Amino acid sequence: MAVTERRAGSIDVESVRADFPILGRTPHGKKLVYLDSANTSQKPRQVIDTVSEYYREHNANLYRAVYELAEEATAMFETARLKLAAFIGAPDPTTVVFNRGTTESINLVANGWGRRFLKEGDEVLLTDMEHHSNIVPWQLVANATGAVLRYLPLTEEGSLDLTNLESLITERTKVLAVTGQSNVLGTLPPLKELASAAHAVGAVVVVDGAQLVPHNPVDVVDLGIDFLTISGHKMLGPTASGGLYGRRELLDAMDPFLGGGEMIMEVFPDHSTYKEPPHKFEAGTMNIAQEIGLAAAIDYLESLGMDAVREHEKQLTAYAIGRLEDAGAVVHGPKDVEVRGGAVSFWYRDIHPHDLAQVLDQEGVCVRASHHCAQILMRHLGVPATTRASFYVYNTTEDVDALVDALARAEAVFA
Amino acid sequence: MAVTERRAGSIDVESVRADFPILGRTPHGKKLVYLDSANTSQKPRQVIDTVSEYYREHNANLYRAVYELAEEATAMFETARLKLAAFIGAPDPTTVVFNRGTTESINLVANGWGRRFLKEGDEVLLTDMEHHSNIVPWQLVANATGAVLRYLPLTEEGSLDLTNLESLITERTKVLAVTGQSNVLGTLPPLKELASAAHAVGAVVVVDGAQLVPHNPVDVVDLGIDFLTISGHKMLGPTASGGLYGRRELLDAMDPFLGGGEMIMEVFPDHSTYKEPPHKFEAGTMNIAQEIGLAAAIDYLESLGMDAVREHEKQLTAYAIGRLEDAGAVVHGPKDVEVRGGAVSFWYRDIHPHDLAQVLDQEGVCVRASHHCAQILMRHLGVPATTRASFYVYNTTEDVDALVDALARAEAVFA
Amino acid sequence: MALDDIYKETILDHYKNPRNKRELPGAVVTCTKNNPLCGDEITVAANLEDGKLLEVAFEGAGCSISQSSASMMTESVGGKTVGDAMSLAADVRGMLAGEVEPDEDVFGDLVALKGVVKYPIRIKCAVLAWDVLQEAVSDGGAASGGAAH
Amino acid sequence: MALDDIYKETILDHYKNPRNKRELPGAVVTCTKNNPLCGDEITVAANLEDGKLLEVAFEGAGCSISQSSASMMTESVGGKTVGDAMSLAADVRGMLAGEVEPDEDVFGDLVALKGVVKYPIRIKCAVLAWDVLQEAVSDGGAASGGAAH
Ligand SMILES: Cc1ncc(COP(=O)(O)O)c(C=O)c1O
Ligand SMILES: Cc1ncc(COP(=O)(O)O)c(C=O)c1O
Repeated sequence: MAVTERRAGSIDVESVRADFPILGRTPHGKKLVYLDSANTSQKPRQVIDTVSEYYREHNANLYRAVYELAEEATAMFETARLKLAAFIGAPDPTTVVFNRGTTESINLVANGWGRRFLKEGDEVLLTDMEHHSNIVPWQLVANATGAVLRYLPLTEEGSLDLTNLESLITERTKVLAVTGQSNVLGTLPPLKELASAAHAVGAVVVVDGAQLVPHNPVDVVDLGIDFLTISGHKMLGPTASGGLYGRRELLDAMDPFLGGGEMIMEVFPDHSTYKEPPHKFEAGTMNIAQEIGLAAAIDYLESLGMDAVREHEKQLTAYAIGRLEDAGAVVHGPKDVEVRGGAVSFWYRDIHPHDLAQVLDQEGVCVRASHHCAQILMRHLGVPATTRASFYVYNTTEDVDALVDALARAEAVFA
Repeated sequence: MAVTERRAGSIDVESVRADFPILGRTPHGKKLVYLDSANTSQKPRQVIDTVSEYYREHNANLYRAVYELAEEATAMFETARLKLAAFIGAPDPTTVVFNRGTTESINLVANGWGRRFLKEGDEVLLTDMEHHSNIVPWQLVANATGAVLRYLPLTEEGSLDLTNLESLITERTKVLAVTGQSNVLGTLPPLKELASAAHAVGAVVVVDGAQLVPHNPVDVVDLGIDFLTISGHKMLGPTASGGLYGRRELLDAMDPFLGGGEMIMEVFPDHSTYKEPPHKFEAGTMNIAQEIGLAAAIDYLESLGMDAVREHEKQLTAYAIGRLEDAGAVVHGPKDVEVRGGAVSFWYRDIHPHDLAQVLDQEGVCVRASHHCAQILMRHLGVPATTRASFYVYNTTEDVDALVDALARAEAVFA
Repeated sequence: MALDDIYKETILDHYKNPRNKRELPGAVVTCTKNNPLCGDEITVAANLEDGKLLEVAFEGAGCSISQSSASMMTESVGGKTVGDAMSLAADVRGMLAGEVEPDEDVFGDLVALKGVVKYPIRIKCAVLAWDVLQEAVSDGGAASGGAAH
Repeated sequence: MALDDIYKETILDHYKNPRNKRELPGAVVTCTKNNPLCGDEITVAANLEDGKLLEVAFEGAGCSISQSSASMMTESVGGKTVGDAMSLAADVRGMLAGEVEPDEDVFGDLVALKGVVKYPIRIKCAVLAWDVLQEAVSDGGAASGGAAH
């Protein structure tokens, strides 16, 4: 492809790529074509170096220690909270709880809010395209409380089917938990519309932001949602970074989840009193270096601009869908890049996704062949698994070309 | 002090110190004297570089991806599990669950085992010197199940008072949860004796290993305990690293805790089936880089030898207790270094610990002045807080001397 | 690691032209298992006489490794006693774990699966057919489902 | 940051020689609060007449910052109307948050607390006495306990 086309969106991809040391790897002697960012993103040196520097210069445990290192570590950690809050449009930083990511966050809400407020017969409304991390915690809490899970169906194309929304969102609905962007289909559900429908019946709206937050400008106030989960490792941050946004009234009202040091005010033999949010939900020694690394990732994304990130991915996704379909692949999910993000699942000439991915690996092309932790969706699609290519700031149309070339190689092997 | 005295135990402390970049810091223009390792340890370059290298060369999500990076990351993560298992004497690596550390681990046991097996009137036996992380999760589960918490008392000196053990460990006792080493007093409870007393009544033995594992050779089989928690950040590893050892039969029998991706076999709309341990307890994207960093920390500790680590701290602790008492400080906890580790809490001439720590900070001496997440113990000691110096592999008798010199300065300010 | 470590001609041949892939109506033993993590599914059906596996057939869907392994299996255990078939199953597992060096005379085409040892996550695909066979003969065919672990 | 940023002579003087540190039997308002995270505890007692704080005394234990702040507080609010005392309390909080530049004439000794702003975790110590005073006068002394947040 021509160089001009590589500079999709307004991101200078070549200079971005220079920031990612791993892109210098040459698996099987080939240039690394990393198309698995929906799984986990790569990290720029700015993030890697921030983590190292934290350990080399500032490492100490947080809060109540009165020496300089501890004050520095605390200030860096709390600055990370301010950054993450600003990044998702949360005006009050005390509404951002740090933890390992989306899975831990949904478990926190399901336990802290769900076990406290759900009762027998209450309904939790999910969708047929949720990730297991937005299903299993609700199953566990439903089991404990007698609440019932229901699922919003999908259209043929892989969007939410809202035609019968009124019959599914009812007075019994206490929680609507929905993905902000499908990790399989790329689908971007209409969150504002869903949130107002849910609020109309008094339900709480939990958005799985694992894929939404890394790839789109997000404003929790504008979206009008109650909870949003954030996986730092999918947005250039370290593994084990991330958090949960929750409206302050809800964080105040719900129970703590993990108990332990630093989340308490006073401990007596038979009971304890807790700190205010966010500390109420941050027990024990936290993922200090990781959240500080996440702050560097946020700086990086903001220096690119989230609008530009989204635009870049839109262009790549459109290009990829076009080339894949030309090559004879069946692309799942909506085709219009205005209503979808850059996770592109496809089925190629009846070659099993595992075989396909294995051949692609030999060409240096990393894609994921899997049920993508979405078995309910796989049953809807009628496939055991899909092959998924997913994009981020460091990907180029050349990467898409490499993918399509590798598909031809796979066909040669399996035809 | 003479150089020969600095080489306490058989550790070559000068060469160890050269591995810790942070020791080059000079807070307030003074040499850094870091005496807060019971809070969190510093990290050697071997650990810092392993984490960076992981991100620079191998970063990918685990398990089912079929490309080379993912295979490397998976192999490194599972090798870390083998190392941690071997480090604590666990013959079967599937008995080691990875997570953020002791707080998460105790919550896992209290919820996964406790909510499943505790019933109204059952007793959970703790001790008066537990860290809040080994109290609050039990309070939450007691609240949910109707179980009752009881506490083993302490002797005047700060050891466990076992004289009435029979009246406290009874048929009603279902869990004994005890620290392996007190983070305030240094006390090393007689774990083998306690475990066999608890097993005699059929109770499960949970050991809070936050302080035990970093500072002592540990063998879970020899100790005869059922669960052991590990905080990686206290043993030279990254923040957010660590795990839980559990006997396999117990891990099999208990419920999962966090639900989500990667811990399931099959997900249906209303229920799921789970993987076998340890994966049953590892939901969502894990702390990959952190556990790989912890493996490097274990390599480092093993290259020193845990016997040598313990010996080094014994010598430093004995030296510190002697010098502190000579300086007029009242040292809490046992004085005999055979039955205590290197966390030395003291009270100095009625100067409030916060004031003391603040003055010490000006001298570059980092100690912790706090209730150390042990308010029940503070009430037993009759103090609002203590000042604590704690040691690790990089500390020297010179560090102790610097502490004692700084105390004199504090006296000058507050006398 | 070259691609033909894993996709040897023999494997592709069995995948594209599976042997004994058919229904076996009225079979004495039959068992189905799936690997939900991969989406592979295999049914094995066989007739038994005097402790010998007479006809062995399979049906299923999945990746080339799982399906070719099933095809090779039906060829290699047909005519064997149950005991011999189980001991071959153990050896195949051993080979896939990198612990058994396959004897070409005994293994025949199955040697082609040896390359899978280098691809840890594909080993379960290769083993599935053997799991199904084992369960089919061990419970006399009573079981007909269940997820492989 | 030098040590005398925080441990100014004035502070050490109030700590070592606390003013108005005594019981006030029969006081009109009295309130006790502790900061469980620090172990600081302060009781404030006062007599009120015509909306004015007549006598203001304290008791308690804790670090030099919490105790000297209490001592200085008793001196500075004694004789003031409740309204004026509360507005001084707000200014002290503002100074400790780094938002209010203290007017030396109004603040007097209290200016010495300004250095605490650089030590975030000590700010709560400095504020405790003012929290207690505020609660004491706001509920007319009915409250006599509770942990400060
Ligand atoms: C004895 C003890 N238990 C539990 C903890 C909590 O460990 P973590 O903060 O690593 O979860 C600590 C450390 O603060 C400790 O010293
Ligand atoms: C939509 C979605 N939800 C949840 C998750 C789980 O996130 P994490 O693994 O960061 O907990 C993922 C990522 O795998 C995802 O894509």
